[in-house]
Amino acid sequence: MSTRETTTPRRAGRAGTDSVARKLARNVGVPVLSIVLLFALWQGIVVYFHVAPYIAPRPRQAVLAVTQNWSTLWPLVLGTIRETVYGFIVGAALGIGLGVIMAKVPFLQRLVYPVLVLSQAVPIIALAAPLVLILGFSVTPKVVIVAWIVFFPVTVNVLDGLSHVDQDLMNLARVYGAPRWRTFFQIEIPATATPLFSGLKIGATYAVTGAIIGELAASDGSSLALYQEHANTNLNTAAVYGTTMLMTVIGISWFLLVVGAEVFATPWQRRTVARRRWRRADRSDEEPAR
Amino acid sequence: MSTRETTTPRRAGRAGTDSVARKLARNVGVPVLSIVLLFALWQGIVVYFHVAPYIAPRPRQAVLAVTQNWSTLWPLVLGTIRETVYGFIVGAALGIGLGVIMAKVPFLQRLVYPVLVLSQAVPIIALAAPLVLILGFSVTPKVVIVAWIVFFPVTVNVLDGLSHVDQDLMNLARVYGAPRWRTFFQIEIPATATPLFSGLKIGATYAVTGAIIGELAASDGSSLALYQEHANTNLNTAAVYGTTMLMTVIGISWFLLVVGAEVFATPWQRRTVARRRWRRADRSDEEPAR
Amino acid sequence: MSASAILELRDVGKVFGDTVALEPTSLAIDEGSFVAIVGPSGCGKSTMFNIIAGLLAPDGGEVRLHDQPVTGATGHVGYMLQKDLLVPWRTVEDNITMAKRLTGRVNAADRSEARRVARQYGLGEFLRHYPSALSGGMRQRVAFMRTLVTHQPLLLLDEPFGALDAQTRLEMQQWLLQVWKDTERTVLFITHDVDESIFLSDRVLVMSPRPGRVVADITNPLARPRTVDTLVDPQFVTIKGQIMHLLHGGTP
Amino acid sequence: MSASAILELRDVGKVFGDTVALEPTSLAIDEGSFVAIVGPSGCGKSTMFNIIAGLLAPDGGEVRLHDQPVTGATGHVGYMLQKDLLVPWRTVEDNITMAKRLTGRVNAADRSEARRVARQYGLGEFLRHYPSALSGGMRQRVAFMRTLVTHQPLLLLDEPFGALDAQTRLEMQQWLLQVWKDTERTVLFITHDVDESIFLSDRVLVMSPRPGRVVADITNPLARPRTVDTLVDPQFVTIKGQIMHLLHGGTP
Amino acid sequence: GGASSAATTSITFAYDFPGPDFELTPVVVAQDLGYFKAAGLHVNVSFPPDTSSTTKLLTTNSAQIGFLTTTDMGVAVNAGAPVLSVANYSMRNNWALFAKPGTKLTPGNLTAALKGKRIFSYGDTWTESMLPFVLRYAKLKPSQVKIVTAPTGNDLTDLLAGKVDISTSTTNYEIPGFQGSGTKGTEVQLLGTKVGAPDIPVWVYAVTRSYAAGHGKTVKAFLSAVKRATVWAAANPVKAAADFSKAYPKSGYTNAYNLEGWKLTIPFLTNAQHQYFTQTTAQWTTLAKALKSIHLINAVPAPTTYFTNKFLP
Ligand SMILES: Nc1ncnc2c1ncn2[C@@H]1O[C@H](COP(=O)(O)OP(=O)(O)OP(=O)(O)O)[C@@H](O)[C@H]1O
Ligand SMILES: Nc1ncnc2c1ncn2[C@@H]1O[C@H](COP(=O)(O)OP(=O)(O)OP(=O)(O)O)[C@@H](O)[C@H]1O
Ligand SMILES: [Mg+2]
Ligand SMILES: [Mg+2]
Repeated sequence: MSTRETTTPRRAGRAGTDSVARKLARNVGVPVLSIVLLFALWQGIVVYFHVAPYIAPRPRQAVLAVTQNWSTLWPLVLGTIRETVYGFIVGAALGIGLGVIMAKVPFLQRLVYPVLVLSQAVPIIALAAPLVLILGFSVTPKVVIVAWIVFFPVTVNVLDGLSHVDQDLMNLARVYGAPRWRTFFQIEIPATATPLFSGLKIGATYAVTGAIIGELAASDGSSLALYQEHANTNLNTAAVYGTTMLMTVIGISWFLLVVGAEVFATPWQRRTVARRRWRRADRSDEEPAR
Repeated sequence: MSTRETTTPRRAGRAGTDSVARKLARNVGVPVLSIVLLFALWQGIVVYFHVAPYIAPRPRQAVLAVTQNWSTLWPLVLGTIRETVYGFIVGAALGIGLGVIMAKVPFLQRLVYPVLVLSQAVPIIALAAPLVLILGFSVTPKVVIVAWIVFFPVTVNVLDGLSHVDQDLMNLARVYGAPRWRTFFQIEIPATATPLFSGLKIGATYAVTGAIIGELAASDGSSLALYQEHANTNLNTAAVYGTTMLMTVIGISWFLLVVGAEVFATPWQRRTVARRRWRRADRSDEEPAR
Repeated sequence: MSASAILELRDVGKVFGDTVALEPTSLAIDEGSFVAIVGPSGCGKSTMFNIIAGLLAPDGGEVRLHDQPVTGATGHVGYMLQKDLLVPWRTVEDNITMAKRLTGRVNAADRSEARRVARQYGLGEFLRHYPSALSGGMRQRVAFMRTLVTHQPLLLLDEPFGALDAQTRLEMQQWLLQVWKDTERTVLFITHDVDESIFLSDRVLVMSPRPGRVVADITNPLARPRTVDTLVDPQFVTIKGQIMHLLHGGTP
Repeated sequence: MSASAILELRDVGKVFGDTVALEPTSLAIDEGSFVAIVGPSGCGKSTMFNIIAGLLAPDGGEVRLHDQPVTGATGHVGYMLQKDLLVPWRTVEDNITMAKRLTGRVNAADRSEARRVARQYGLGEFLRHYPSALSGGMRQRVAFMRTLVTHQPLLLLDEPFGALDAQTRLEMQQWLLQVWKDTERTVLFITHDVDESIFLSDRVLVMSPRPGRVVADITNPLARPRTVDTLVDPQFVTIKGQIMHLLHGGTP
Repeated sequence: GGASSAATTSITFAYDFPGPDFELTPVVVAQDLGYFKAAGLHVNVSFPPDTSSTTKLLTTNSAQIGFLTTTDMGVAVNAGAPVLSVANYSMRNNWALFAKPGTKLTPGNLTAALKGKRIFSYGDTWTESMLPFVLRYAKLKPSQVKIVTAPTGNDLTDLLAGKVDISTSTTNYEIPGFQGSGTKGTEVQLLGTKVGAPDIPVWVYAVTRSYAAGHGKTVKAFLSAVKRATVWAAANPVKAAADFSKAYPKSGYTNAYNLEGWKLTIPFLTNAQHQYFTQTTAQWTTLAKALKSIHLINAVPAPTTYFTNKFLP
């Protein structure tokens, strides 16, 4: 048996490994191109159908509405980021915790799982108002809503990951005489890294939506959602579209940050050789530098 | 090598296969128990903290608010179901179509994928009003919003499924001289059934939320979301909680229906022997009935 | 070429980038014979099969079947791999008729033949079972039946028993010889197991890697039917020694 | 029992539900010996290993190591399976020191030993590689080194080369014999491959299934070091015939 | 106006809120009593996706006649939308501050009642243009109160639950809600006009300028039918509310709520001279100045930019 997975040839053979330039073009160039095309489409529609500016702005106007009011918007953006990040962290922690507990206590898993699915079927907008009533106008209800959205994919994936850790590997750890907690941290946790990050990425994509729903339901002072609401009331559609873009950018940035964290945390997925580490002290018998 | 996956023993051995009664208890009894516990918790909190009825009702009141107004609510529920189902079908079809196209045309995949991720990072509530302005007040904007939510997990999973079809199996079909379209329907589609259904189940869970957001933005005078909104203005919290429960039940029912469809459509996942088929005519040389 | 040759390769070779997977090779296979191919990993065995099956276009040369050129064309050989490639969503019966389903309609005659073959070779009880309910050996047997009912006179078997344990493997080998005798097909059989190659074949082709080529063509005179005792037959041991030396050199 | 026995089983047996996985078995293994165990699938070989390793509690009887009872206790043998069980998120070096990491801190001495062993057995170049970059044979070698550095005097190897192709397998067998000679461990080696069991061992235990029990205890007189020629040695062929008959009966 | 013998004209009337409520009563009554039909009209009612999209429906010709707050008008004109107010719906300002039963909220203690307190706002333009008048009256800087905004919240629940100290709304929406809550006592209310807010109309009927130019007859016919209905509904509140409840049985509102709301709307429909519908230059000037002072619009245009009375019945 060879180490290749496929015995018979693939229809479309790929010639060798790609150069760095090609990789960059594929991973950055193509997404940028697709976003440019999207903007071009938008511009085309607005111009072609003579859409009035208070119905829908041109891309340039939407962007200007953001850049020209950046000093006003920046603190609001920070607020939304704060809610998103707090909520994400709470949701991720809750998701991991629940996932671990459910994986370890099968009865609890069967008991809690239906409630979790239920929690996601509840329309989140119907939930915002009661939450504000209970938690007040602070940052808390927004954090709860974001966490509510984020925890679920994380729990499901952590549970799934932990349930699929190789039993033989777990038994091997027992043969070594490893205590349970070491096995958990040294084997179960890293073995769950990939599904965990998948869950986190899904959560990250939707986290900002949660923060915005929360902001609409209750804002203490100003917020990005409120700014948009006001812009909408004022028929300032450029600002409405601009803030929507801003929200999307926050969401995508957070998503990309999680992707970055994954790349950093799971180097074995992409590399064949480990990076040099900082720890050097104990490398006394290392081969001399080449 | 044995057919068991694990060579070394599992910590918690399971004694034989379960009886039908046990299975029923696990798959129906435990979820019911957990929902009963949830209601008990709700009742306990409301009673213990003397929560005023306009802040939060007791479970009984919420249920009564639904049952006593059933004749009013029923047509609204039907409306929400219709939007959910139409949107789900459109979203699923779009998701499958996009997944297939992206799997078959790698360049399109790279071009479109970022836009799809982007589409999910857009706060859906910020999107509802512009959609209504473009699409009018028909059922269409609701369908679009539901589809917007549903298509993404379907696309991602179909793409993933199609990308992981065993290349050797595809090549075997070529050796037989099979045309591409037959290979697609006989091999690629069924091989993608499991991830497809995962995507559909995720979509089903969130579909009702989409319909509710759509109803809030585009109503023609009556809808479940508006009924709730007005009950809220009325300070009729029993009806607010009742309708939330109703929405959740619609969501869960749709989810369970998709689960049911999966069980029906993928019998090989659960059975060792196929059910008897209707087609009998050509079974002339079948063994005599035992 | 021999008048009775079913398959002929004429200077067929394949290069992938820098790797010469298969040097230009010429070969003739007699109709009805059982030819085993052994060789270390990466010596181009599967590449040769893929070329014969029409999955890969050779860099040069020609593949001839029944004296007709078939280079690059599919649909004229039976093919089976180490992976059984049964589809989990079809019953045993429907897996056996898979080739027909992929190229047209499965009719009553096809189904009836599938059932007949399955019963004949000990899987009659499992016709309506899904593959997941079968053991590894049973799955390989179903995969082989699926290959049989295509009625192709030439069967390419690429390490079909590589994933089975020794006991099951021996049973499958004996079963395969039985089926081969019954159905009078021509078999090309890739294996890494020298015992297996000798136990089954009329002729063993030994290959060497980089560049992949046939370094020996050994006629196997062992009498049929073959039993467990064949494995300790002096003739067997002699051929084995010969092949082992070709593969592993004099001393390791 | 022999004075030099490192391991002793006294009436150790195991029943799973209706299946007698292992009949009460008694056994003594000499220190420094290489004992192979062959037997068909399901005859209780892995069950026996799991009992010795302490993963399974036997239904009765006792496991004694160095004349101390260790029944049901873990942490006193080296253990290796057909699956290499390398963790993909650790480098080769860190995989080798895995046992230490699972039971305490990995110190400089551990790392330095891991590097020494890896270099000695031809993996010095790959210390900072992740397992995904290695071939199957290299992975099994890393898995074996991981077992070695636990410094357990008794190694249980359960079909360690079952997933390798014949060529790599032969190389690994020779490599294993070399390591065994260097490190003077006691090895219990499960295999389905009769050739392998004879090629490696001083003694072959043949088991039969349902109920699982040891049906023959064959001393292997073949001289060491062993080479490819050993496989065609008349003594080898005789023992092989003997075992084949025990496993597959007179005629198939 | 009067019944035309010509064929029926079909128009769409866009409300100011995503769903129907009792302020729609005149239109419902006009429909139900056949006033529209008599005027040669067939009127469809549509609801905007959010409270600020009615203007967009008008300018995209998705609707021909719209129901707007006067602040929406001010903002729309400022944004360049060619809309024109053709009649007042109400003649006076019923926007008010509310507090929990048992608390004190009078012009005299306003400063004490507001200072450092949490004031609820839906984030609507009306509240935002009225609050400055109230704060000025109370001699408070905006930083001395805490305004919390919840566009999708409910002021009354938050007030009763103690999450805010003061809520803001119009009396006709606030009081029926309070009565439905089952809370004992009377909700404390203080009309904005008593503490510095100008007494100007809150809602108007509006069309686009081009529609006004081309379909003056239709506009006039609509207004005359609606005026008949308004007068009738003011005189027969019980029947009118029943009419509304019948027309929108699935709205989620109780008939009691609709009736109470409509009753509370009636006093504000006319001015001191018992006039309906008539707009004044002063009302628009006052409004424009208020909007300018909170920077919602950048210039105070001529009052005629906003309105015309020439279609009044
Ligand atoms: N599609 C391909 N692209 C690039 N190189 C290939 C491809 N297919 C095979 N090769 C290379 O060609 C050589 C021969 O491969 P082939 O699969 O024919 O070997 P094999 O004899 O079947 O080996 P094994 O016993 O492991 O199955 C190998 O070096 C392999 O890496
Ligand atoms: N945890 C378990 N629960 C129930 N039955 C088991 C369990 N482990 C093993 N068995 C059964 O016990 C018997 C012996 O199993 P064991 O794994 O020891 O066989 P083996 O000789 O190692 O087989 P193989 O060669 O396939 O690895 C088999 O019939 C198996 O199905
Ligand atoms: Mg191969
Ligand atoms: Mg085993």
